[in-house]
Amino acid sequence: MTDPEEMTHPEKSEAHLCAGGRAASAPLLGHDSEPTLFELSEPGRRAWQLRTTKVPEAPLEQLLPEVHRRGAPPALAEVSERDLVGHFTRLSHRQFSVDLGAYPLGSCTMKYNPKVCDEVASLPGLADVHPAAPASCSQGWMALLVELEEALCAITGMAGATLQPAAGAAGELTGLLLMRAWHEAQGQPRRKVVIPDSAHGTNPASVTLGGYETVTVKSNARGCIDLEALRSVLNTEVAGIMLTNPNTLGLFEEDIVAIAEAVHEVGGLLYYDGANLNAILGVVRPGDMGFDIVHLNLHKTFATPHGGGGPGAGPVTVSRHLASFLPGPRPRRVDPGVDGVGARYEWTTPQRSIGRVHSWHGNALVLARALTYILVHGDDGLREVAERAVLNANWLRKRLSGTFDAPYDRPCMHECVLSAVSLKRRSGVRALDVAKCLLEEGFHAPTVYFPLTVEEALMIEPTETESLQTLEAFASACDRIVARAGTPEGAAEATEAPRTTPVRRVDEARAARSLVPTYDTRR
Amino acid sequence: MTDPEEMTHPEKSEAHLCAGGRAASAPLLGHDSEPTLFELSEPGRRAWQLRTTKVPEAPLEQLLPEVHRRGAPPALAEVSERDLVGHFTRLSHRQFSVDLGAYPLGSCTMKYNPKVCDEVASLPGLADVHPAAPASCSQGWMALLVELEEALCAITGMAGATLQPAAGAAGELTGLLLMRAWHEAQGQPRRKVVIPDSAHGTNPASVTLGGYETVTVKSNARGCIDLEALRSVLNTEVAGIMLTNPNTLGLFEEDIVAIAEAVHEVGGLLYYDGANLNAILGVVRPGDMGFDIVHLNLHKTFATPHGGGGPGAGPVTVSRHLASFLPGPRPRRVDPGVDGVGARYEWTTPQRSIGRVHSWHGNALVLARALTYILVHGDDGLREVAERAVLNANWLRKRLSGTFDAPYDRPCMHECVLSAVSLKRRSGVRALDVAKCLLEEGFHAPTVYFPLTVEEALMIEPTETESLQTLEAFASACDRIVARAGTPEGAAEATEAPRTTPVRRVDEARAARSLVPTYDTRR
Amino acid sequence: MGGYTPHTKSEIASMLGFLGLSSVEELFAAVPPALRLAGGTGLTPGAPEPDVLAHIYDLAATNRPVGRDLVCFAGGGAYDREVPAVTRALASRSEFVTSYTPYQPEVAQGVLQALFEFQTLVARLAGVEVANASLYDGAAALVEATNLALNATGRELVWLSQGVNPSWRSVLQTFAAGTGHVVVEIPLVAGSTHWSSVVPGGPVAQGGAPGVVVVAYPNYLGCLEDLGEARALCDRTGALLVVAFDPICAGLLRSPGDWGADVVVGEGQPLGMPLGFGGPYLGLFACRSTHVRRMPGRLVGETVDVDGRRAYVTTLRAREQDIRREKATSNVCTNQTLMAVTAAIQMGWLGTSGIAEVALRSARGAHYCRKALLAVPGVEPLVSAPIMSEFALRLPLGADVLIERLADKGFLAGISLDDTYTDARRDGLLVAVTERRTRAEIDSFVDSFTKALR
Amino acid sequence: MGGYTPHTKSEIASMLGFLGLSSVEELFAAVPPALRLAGGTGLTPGAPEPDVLAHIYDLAATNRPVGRDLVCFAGGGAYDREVPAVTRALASRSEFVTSYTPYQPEVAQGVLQALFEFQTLVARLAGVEVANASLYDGAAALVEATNLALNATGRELVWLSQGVNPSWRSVLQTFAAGTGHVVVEIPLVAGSTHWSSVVPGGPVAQGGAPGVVVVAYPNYLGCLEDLGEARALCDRTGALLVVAFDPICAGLLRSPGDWGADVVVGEGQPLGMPLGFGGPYLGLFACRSTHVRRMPGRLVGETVDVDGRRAYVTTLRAREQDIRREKATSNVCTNQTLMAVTAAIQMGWLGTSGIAEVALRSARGAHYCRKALLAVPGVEPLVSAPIMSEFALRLPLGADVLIERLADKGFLAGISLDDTYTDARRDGLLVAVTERRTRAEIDSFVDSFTKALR
Ligand SMILES: Cc1ncc(COP(=O)(O)O)c(C=O)c1O
Ligand SMILES: Cc1ncc(COP(=O)(O)O)c(C=O)c1O
Repeated sequence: MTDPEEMTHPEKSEAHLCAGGRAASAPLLGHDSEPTLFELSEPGRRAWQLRTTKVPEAPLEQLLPEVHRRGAPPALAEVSERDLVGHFTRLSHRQFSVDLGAYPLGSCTMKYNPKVCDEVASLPGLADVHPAAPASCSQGWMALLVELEEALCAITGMAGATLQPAAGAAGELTGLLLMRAWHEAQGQPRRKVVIPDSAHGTNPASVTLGGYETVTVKSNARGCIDLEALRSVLNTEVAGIMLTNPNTLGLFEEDIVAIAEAVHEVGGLLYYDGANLNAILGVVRPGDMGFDIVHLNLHKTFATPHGGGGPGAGPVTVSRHLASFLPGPRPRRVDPGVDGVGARYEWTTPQRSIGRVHSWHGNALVLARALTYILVHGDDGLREVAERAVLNANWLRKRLSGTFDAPYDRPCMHECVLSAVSLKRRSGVRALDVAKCLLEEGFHAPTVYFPLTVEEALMIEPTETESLQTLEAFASACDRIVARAGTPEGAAEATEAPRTTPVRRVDEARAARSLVPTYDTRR
Repeated sequence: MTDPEEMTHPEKSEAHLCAGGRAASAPLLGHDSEPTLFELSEPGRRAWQLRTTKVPEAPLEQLLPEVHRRGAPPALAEVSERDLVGHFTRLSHRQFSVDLGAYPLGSCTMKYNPKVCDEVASLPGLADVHPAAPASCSQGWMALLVELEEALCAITGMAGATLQPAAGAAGELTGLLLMRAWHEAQGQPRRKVVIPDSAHGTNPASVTLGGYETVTVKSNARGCIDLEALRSVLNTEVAGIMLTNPNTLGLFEEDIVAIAEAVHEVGGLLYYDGANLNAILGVVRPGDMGFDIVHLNLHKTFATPHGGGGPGAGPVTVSRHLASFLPGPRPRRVDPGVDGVGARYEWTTPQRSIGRVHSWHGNALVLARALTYILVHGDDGLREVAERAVLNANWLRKRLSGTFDAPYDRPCMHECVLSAVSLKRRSGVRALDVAKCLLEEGFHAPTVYFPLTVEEALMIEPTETESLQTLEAFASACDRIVARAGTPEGAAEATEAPRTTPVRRVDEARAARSLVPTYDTRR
Repeated sequence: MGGYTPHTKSEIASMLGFLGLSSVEELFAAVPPALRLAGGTGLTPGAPEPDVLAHIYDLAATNRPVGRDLVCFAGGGAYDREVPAVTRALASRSEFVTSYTPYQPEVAQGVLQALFEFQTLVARLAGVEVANASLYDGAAALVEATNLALNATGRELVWLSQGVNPSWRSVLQTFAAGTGHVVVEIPLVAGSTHWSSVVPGGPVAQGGAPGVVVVAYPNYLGCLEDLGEARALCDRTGALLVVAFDPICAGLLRSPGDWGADVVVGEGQPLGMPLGFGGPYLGLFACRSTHVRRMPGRLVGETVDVDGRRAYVTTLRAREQDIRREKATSNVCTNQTLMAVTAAIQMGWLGTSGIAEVALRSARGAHYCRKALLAVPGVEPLVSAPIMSEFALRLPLGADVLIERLADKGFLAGISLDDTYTDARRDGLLVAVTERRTRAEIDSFVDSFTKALR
Repeated sequence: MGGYTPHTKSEIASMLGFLGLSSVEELFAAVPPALRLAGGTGLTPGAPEPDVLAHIYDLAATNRPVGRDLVCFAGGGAYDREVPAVTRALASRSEFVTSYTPYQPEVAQGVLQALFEFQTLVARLAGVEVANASLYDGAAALVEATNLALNATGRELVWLSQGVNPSWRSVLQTFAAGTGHVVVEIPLVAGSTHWSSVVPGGPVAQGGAPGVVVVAYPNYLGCLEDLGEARALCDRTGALLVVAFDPICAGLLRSPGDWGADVVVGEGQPLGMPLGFGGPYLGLFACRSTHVRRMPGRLVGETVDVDGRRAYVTTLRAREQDIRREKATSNVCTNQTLMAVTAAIQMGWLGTSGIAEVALRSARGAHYCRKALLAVPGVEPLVSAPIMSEFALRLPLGADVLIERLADKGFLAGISLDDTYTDARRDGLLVAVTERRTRAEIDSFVDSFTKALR
């Protein structure tokens, strides 16, 4: 057993300094809020510069009928390039990010995003290709997409893929429409989709948009699907079940084979929510577990950065019997060439396609990042990702099991759910307060109050890219926070954290009550 | 006269918010120091990835004789790419920069650096050219350098240029060696170089390295060269004079024509320190003032960013009679082509060249940035730069003339020198304290205690890229600081500023006393 | 496999020890052994970054990006617009790129404020009160808009102008399979939606009252339709009016809000995003404030912190999937935040005068180019309605053939129109001109065009 | 002229009003009217960024950068080494790029700490106690090292091995004109400095005792000289030993400090900088701690702030020009800080194992390539001393001719040696192999080489 104290490397003189995980950024000055672009604006300023075109300067009147012309240009903002740069650079300094420190946000898989992928996404040969260019001008892109489709099929154990969905939720809805199309093609349209109570919110929301009714099954005491409860809701009205495995508690659904049999038995399909795929890369494949449809969150598992909330990419892979329903057009290799040279690609729409789900071909530059990530890791590397993600999560789970409650005290996969219930009972300090204290300690907070099945949940996903030193620094911070909560003053302080962040706790109620969604609606 | 209060734009609800100049960055967490790379290091970690080469893996023993082999690899650091990124990103958050806010550091010309220049400097067609590639492979670079030489000659009113010097001081020394070579070619080697007492430290240091003795002339009460004092030191031992005009007080040497005549009369040459060229772009040229040798600080005037202290570029332009002494090799256009097409360039070394002053051709990518900046601005734009730089400096000088002492209370050029002498007398608060208070207010400090001729000097150079709103915000901050110094507690507080910066005032004496220049010399 | 994970051998051993395990394999004890992959996934082994980059360069080299060697006259919802270095530099700041959805506002004011500014700018362009923080793309925004409208009106019928981008119409049809919405497409006549085909009592109107009328401005053929007609139709039928607009054209055009739109959607790619083979782009969504509680996706609002300092936070969260689950207004979670931040930067760069200038230059270029192409023997206008910066031609041969011929000459000539707009001959070409096209480029395009038709 | 300045017309008017002026011209009242430019500078008028970019692209297009189309076997102090995306991304953070010299340490800890780490890493590589925060380039570092040494010894004679890069030697000669130092070059024999030519009583030694002996390791021809000899010479004459090293080769080679160097200089370009047509590069300067007070340039030291927190600051400032003026140890002010930060990042990326691996791969490639080229009929070794990753050949024709021929075939074959190393035939070629060269590239280079000699 490693004593955290023992981890100090001889080269290091001050043990507390050695944890790179703490984003010790620092205030560089004025304590005012950053003004908005609109407040920085002065009439007559400008930043833009455009190419000299020498196109004849026809007057506006000759170009547009009056009824179509606006009275005055739209008031955007009027700033110099210098002020634009100052403004957004300062804003960036008010923003936590993976590049600044650990971001153990459960379910979100905030791992390090290799910089090489940024380089790929800005290659002119990829970034400047028009999506409507004829296939003769986009063979490289089509090859890239086919290569990615094949890799995702290999990883998930499926037969065909669509890369169009722009995020996980879009993938879910696409998957549900595939499910619907399949049942309809069987001449057996169905009405319901089963999901566990621990499911992510997008699942039930997608079920509704897919035209299905949600049937929720409770988890059992071990945090997994209750097989009996599941059997009791299964019948021929059920189109299928949506599961993520490991589930949102970070636990592997051990009965998955039985679950799959039960669902298939009533003619239902199994949908795999791939948001947690990071845990099982190269270890086990959804296809082998019995799933028929899988979506992948490339922005989670394949390290295409989240961008403050997007863009993502949510490709869907399916088993052979569903491939002909996939969205189109899909890129297809019509001639493999010799050693890849002289290969030729075409667009094709599957026979019974449900239709398009994106304006073009999906979030292509995100897809290019993901392929790069996959190729660098390869078969061995992806498995290593899973191994280390699971190792980190278990280490942290055990390390923190004395600090917080551990409602499911057994080995987890890539994330673990702890609870602040006892802490709250003892001191009044809630999971939310712990989260805010962690911000002040230099870490992003874990996900809190999700999954809904755990009270005062703290859902921690360290990911494989954080070091043991960072995990220990994070755990020590948790220890300190809990220890401080032991005194009434300490507890009171915790409920007032954070203190040194760009702003302190914000009044969310006021934001909703007197809504100010734009600068122009300010009083 | 503009009342600063009147500047509030109606769109803005909170006047104090409108100044984009205040770099309101914010602490994002842990208050520890950032560990060093060495503290983050763990044996066995790595970030590197190298191309697969398939070169036969000959054992080391076959490659290098034992006497040349080191015992163990050099201990650098052992970190993951993820920790490398975290470390340097956090360090970047502990660093003020022009992109974050106003940086009115006199003499240093910290203006906004257009992002387009970054793009130019990273173009593969420029960045990946080997400096020893044959001229047939670097025609574009040679054309670029010739174009820049011509532009710098046009701007300074000179006949020839060398782009080799890597910074201003290197330009100075190059210029002095040109001076020396010229006098020697005249058969009249000389011993002394005259500089004014307000000169930048690099001038006398360069004079020494140029093999000359420094003769300092005092400035007169108006802050300019005392013509009589100058005449009294001029004789045939004097190789020349080094001047910057406007001088380091931001004042234009009004007697420049008489100065030039006096120096030329004794056979001396005039050297122009171009660090202050920003003030006179397109307005007046050193050549027309009578200068023979000019260096330019491209990293000041032509907005090639300072990079935390470099790289710069310090080209030297000279009048016709000095051109044959320039360093070589120089790029030369041997065939102008038709409309630039088919132009041809060669390397050539001037007849009486002093020799090389750089390993290769100078800081080439910095030169490419400067040319871009010059071409975007053009004749009109560069003049506008000077006009607005001077306008800003004068506005701020007048605006602050009640706040601080104004030792030279008359129109300045691109910077102004104020003084905290009265403030210090009144309150004990010194220029240094004002500087530190400004850091806390979100601005970089002005240059302090330079030029040496002004007591408690505050040398302020707003540059043309800062807005009136930023100038006013800066001035208000100065007002607040001075007002607070009015009470004993306020004054005491000022001497303890800054409080919220990444570190507070550092113990410089200790740094020098018990020197720790590397991690390995820490106790 | 690279240096992204930090684990050293001895750390792995000590961590396993701490867990009482003796091998990494034991971490996966919960996975039924029969399911575990024995032989790996079949992917190739990991390769160092430079090798992978070399492979990606190889692929990229077989593309033909737009630029000097392929001058772009294609649009159709994706435009070759000026994106300055400054937009790229700011939008690629790693704090924006590597952060998550702003769940912890105290450390996410950067993204939140940028989104607040984005919402303001989009609302101003659209001419309505409120905009959300982005959706996936133009098509997704359209789907969400019809969902909102049908939700608001309690109806299920969509009257959809065929002037709307065909891909978006296709996406709308795809998702209608789930929602059960009924989409009726209204054809164009001479470039404008043939609203008179839905006069009361006509065959379309017999299908019931629409909950939403959808029209594009400019439409897919580049034409400017009379939105007054569409508005009147809505007033008459009780439907909401959804207008698909182009944010750059809005620099010159009357805003959809001014025309009376209830919901405005658009493709934000022209606001600073590269063509990128179609993504990631940016779904713009704005609406009247009456509908704000039905809005899909994230919304940032201004508020204060406990010290009374101005602060921003995501708000009206009760609409969203993580709170409302099956009753949410939409299933969207991850959106296109980085693109919204990019667009805010780009709109800041353009500013009031710049967006008008870009629109004006595009219009000038398009009119100049159109006139010259119409002078080419055999080329005719496809429709007659007024255009702004994109236009449709009828060619004396199949458009695909011409596109290939001109690609050989260094031009991306446009987009071939499908048979909604032409007949089986597929002889319709959609040409777009942006502010980046110089007179020299246009002249030489026209020249090659003329030769290609000979 | 772009949007870099913010002044609106009305602001200019109000600012002039505040100053009591009526025109901008009046701001320049102090400039004698006769001197003022009437007709401008003669430069072209300002052009928008995209136009200027187009011009720069045109220029760049007439260069031949190294890469797939011109595989690089040239070195000579500038090497085609692996620079990962991560180094570029971090080094281009605008806080590093757009800050000034860290005069206000409270807001410059980022740059200061990076420089402190840089100094530590360079000192470790060089094998001496202390390194400064950078100088302009390798040549400048060499000049400063001889200045330091002559200062320390009070002598003025330099014994300079011709194994030192010819450009650096030329720069040293240029600056000696100012300092009055006397530089005596010692020739190579068979690739090693012919130190026996300076035996006591010989013609060179009669010129007086040297203050400094300068030798390169590896030297310009890629050879590894016996530094023990140079050290012995210094011990005998009381000179300081300056060694010009290569920071990457130091990954395998005994460190200069270990050999007994007093001052170590080098070109830092291989530590993460692009070839960049020769700049900006990075002058490395390290020395024994006894000489620290004579060091040129900036030095960062660790200290504490008033609260006792660890902090960094530039130190021993009394050496520098802004304090000591004409008595300063050097005139350097602006240095190459951003390059030093870049090198710190790159050295962090390489790490202990990476730098050794890069050096090893380079050595393997060079030995493999050298062997194959020596098998080409007519090609001979120029010298016989052991090499590491660069080597010199004697060709059956002028090196410039071969270089042009191979450029046509897609190879930058190397550098033509000047007549210090060859005779008037100029038939010497210097070939460098880095870790980036694959076996396939080397094989095909050898193939083209063979054909080019036919
Ligand atoms: C378990 C789970 N499912 C689905 C999703 C939805 O993915 P996205 O946000 O890409 O739409 C998420 C992401 O938040 C998730 O964590
Ligand atoms: C007036 C003046 N002269 C000379 C210099 C020296 O230039 P550099 O720092 O580029 O060597 C400077 C810069 O600090 C300066 O301000």
